[in-house]
Amino acid sequence: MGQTIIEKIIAHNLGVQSVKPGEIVTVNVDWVMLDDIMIPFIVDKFHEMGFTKVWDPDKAVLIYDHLVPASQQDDTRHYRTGDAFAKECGLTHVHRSDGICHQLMTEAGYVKPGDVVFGTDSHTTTYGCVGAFSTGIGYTEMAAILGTGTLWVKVPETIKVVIEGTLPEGVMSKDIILRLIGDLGADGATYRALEFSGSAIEQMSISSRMAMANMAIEAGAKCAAFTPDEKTAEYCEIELDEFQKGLKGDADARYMKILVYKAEDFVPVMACPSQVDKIRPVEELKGTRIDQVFIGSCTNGRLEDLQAAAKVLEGKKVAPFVKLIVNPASRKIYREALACGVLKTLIEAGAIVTHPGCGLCCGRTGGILCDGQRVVATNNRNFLGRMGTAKTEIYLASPMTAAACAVAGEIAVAVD
Amino acid sequence: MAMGKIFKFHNDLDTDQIIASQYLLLPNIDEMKVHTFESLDPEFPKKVQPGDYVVGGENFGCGSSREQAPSVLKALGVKAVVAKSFARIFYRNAINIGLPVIVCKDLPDAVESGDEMELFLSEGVAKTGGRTYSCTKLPEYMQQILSQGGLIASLNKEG
Amino acid sequence: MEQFTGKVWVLDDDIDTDIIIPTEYLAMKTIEEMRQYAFSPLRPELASKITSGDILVAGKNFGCGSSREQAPEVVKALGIRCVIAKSFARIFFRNAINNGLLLIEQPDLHDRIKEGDTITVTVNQAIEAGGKQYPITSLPGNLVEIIEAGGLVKAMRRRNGRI
Amino acid sequence: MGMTIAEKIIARAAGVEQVRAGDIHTVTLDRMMSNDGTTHLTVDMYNNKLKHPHVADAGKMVFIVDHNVPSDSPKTAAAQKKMRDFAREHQIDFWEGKGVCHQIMMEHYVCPGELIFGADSHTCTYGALGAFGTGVGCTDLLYGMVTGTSWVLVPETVKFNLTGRLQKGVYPRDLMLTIIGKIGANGVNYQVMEFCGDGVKTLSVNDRMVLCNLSVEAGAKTAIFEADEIALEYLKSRGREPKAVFSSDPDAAYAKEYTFDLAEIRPVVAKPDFVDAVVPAEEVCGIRIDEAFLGSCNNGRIDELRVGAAIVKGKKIPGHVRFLVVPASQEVYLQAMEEGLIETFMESGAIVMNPNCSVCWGSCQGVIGEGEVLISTGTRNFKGRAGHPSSKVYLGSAATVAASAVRGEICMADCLATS
Repeated sequence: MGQTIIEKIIAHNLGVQSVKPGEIVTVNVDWVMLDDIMIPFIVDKFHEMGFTKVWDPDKAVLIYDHLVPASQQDDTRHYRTGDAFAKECGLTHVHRSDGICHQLMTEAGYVKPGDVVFGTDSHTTTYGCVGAFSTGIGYTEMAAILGTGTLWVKVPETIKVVIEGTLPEGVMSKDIILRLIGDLGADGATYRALEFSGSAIEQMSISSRMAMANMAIEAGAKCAAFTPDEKTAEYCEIELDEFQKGLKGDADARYMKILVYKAEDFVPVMACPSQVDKIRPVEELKGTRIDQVFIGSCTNGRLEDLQAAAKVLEGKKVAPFVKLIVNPASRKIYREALACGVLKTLIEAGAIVTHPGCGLCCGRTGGILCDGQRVVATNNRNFLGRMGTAKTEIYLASPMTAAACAVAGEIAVAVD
Repeated sequence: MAMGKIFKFHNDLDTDQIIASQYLLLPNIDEMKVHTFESLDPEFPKKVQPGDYVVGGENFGCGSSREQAPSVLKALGVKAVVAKSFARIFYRNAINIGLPVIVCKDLPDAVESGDEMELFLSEGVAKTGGRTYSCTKLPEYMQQILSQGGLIASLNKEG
Repeated sequence: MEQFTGKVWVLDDDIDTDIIIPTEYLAMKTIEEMRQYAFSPLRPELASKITSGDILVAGKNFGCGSSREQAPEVVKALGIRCVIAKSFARIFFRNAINNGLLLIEQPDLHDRIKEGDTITVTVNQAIEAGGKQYPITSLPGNLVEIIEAGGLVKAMRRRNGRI
Repeated sequence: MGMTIAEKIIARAAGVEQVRAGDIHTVTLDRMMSNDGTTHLTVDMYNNKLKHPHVADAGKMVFIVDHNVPSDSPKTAAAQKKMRDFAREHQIDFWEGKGVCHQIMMEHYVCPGELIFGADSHTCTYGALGAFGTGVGCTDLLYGMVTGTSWVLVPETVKFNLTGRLQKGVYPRDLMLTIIGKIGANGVNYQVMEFCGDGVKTLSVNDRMVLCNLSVEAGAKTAIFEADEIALEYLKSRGREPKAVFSSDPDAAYAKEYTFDLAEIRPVVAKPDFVDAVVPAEEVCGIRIDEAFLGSCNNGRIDELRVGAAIVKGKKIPGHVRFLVVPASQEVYLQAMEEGLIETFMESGAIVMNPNCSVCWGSCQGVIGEGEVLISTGTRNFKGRAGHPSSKVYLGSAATVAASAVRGEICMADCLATS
């Protein structure tokens, strides 16, 4: 009997031949990611549990991103707690203002194909883009992993998504994942792994895959999986070993469902307020007045995304009384965008470029809105009140669509 | 004017202490006023009664142009501010919104928080602790604005 | 078998963690400070109305969204005895169990109940509401262990010889 | 009797031949600026308190959102929306996220000879171009918006005679802090600081802005330089013409005169919690910091970014320090980008923010927490100004701030270079 990507990773982690969906197993953790919002809670639970040492201080990555720069006086307490814990336990990997956690975990060279990773943030599913098994957990479980280096998991069933062909101009991987969430529903993949394959996926950059893996959670998925290839190897700066090369779904693997799409059928879409699975073609929403546009986040704040936006905005101006906020996902991306002129193009068009971090997406600062305002955003959630009040409307879209909306001052199609 | 209680503050009392930046964008003065003097005396908004006085030293109200500073004092019912000297913008703002600001060189050093005081605006004198203090009288132009109830009232009168 | 009765609050499908506890309150020092803001984007009055022993009944996918463990913690801190939903989002489910908040999956109850009703839960067996019985299934063994230990923290304290 | 520059501007705005200190005049305002710190209140009063609301001349109004950009809460957003909607309705020039208000005003509006009201205390900055700019509250602003006029009490002028030239490693900010330390936080209350003497010829418009901007910290109504060829060159490069170029008459009356020899100025720091608690920078060296801030309407221009970047180039900011770099405007940012300064800061580990007021006003990204210490190029170090009431703010030059950021404790640029 063949195996899916996630089954192979878990089996390899356990040192066994194979695992079956539904099995409850205890995995050895390769990496953990701790973020700044959760760190005080993690530290409390860690001490409460009676631990004094982190199982492997070199395997824990502490990242400040939700609260950078601090917008409330008490935010800096989280930094102090994190710094003290890092010192107490000898953590060697601490990022204090380098960007969003999910960007840094792969970009800074931590997560590699085949790794098992847990993070105190739901978008930890992102690392599936390089063929890792990664998922979000709470701070209590994180404290337990820090003490033991292990965690129990139920081996998930896998939904296979096959996309063949070439995407039309103006369509980005964000449009694919939004459409998929719409088709599956916000809980359509709960507890399951989403495994992506097909020629359209093979053509995709790691950045595009990240956007999709990142949003797998929005369909409820436990994790996402992409087969590591040459692009992955280059991105991770490694040579793939035999195990990593073999991380593809076997032809005779068990899938609970297989969804097949033609890439040519995708169109630019948006998730409408206030559910991620309320998907409609941008075409149908054209002309809706907007107040603000946000391009950034761990979903769509990468160089490729900023370049796509810059291409739309080049030589144009953001509409009067509309605010465009651009938040690169990491310091590295910011510097690359600086070097290649993308930031210049964006700023000249009228964008407000903020320091890399979670920004508006986490709803604490970075462009919060009020009653009756409407925002088009490239991040992952449009929940009620996420970026303002219950009467703030959030539309999720690709960077290209978002940029087109900023220019028009209303919902618009980038390639029209 | 009737007797009121004195709340006394130090020299160079700046507008950030009267009302901190983080509250300035609240929707209205009523939401802001509960944070008046928060860094110095968080209980002030609860303790102060309509008709009470704020007494300062030199350079009262220095710092920013935030009109929220005199406005929260007025909204809490502060009858007047008496100080040895005032910072310019605070002074102007107070007059404009109809909050009397009185310069009196001797009184501040002679009183303590909690003392009772009585102010006679038109005579330009204050009485406290059995003594009478003479205050600098306002220029006529400013007295006019004050007596009309502030600049907006004067605007509506003209209009 | 453990049994309890409580008053019901009813919520819809897809109640996400930003509704349960919005991000702006997540960095408060304690769950006690946070709990007054529970469900505020959807029903700002709810947190003040819930009393200890009440039961929350919701539709599908309760707790979807972020991994914030503050979500089950505030629900528990409000005194909610258990949450009954058609289905739960994965991370919320784990976090609730780890904190000793009882979750029950029941597909039919939500559609046949209204807010203010009183129901009786017999753990691992059934729910009685309006004279009708709704069957419930029991949890997997490894989760029962955590709940029996009183949550993950206590399980770990025991492991580390602290209790 | 002759008049000073300030008196001449007021006389022109009042339409009279002569004014004297102490007179009250009704003046026609040339321009009014309002930012997101107070405009929502102005708009509320406009809508709710006026019998006959109207805007006298929308062309004289400028609204600038700079204090909380991007917005940090629904209440902030609602306040800013009120301002945006009003600007749109009345066709008022509106800037959002493009820079700190005074920087925007200097880049795009201020002309010599103008009388300008701004609903912000640092409106006194405009004296760098020979304009009379002064801070007012929102009621004054509203009155001005509705009538086009206001009342002005003609201030006395105090003469600051500057001689010589600043030494290398000493900056206009050191000079102005030294002056404030000497004359005190209310040293020139209600008065105008007029800068003159040979020394002013060594100061660029940028330098003059640094001086004028901080004049309110000594209580001044405004500060002013004669619009000389340096000012007119700046103006010309931006395609603007002066309204009127005034110089003080030889027999003008001054309340007081001071002379400062620029060559004698040394790096200084203002200690918490008062701007006039000025000491030689050496005295506070070694104090551990949590955050350093390079920015603000006082010190966030290209000159200061160059100074800061030269110091941090090739160095790493220590982990415990947050080094905020906030260009004063998008124009400054783009220039800094062009010169590679933004890259230098980002490489060092600094946090480069979008142009805004940042921690200088204490309710924007970058606020500091309980017991923390900030060294700042901002305008004020009042108790709790930058965040928690127990936090401390030291004010220093861009060089001192950058050197401190690199060292993790207050440090003079000279010491960093020699260590």
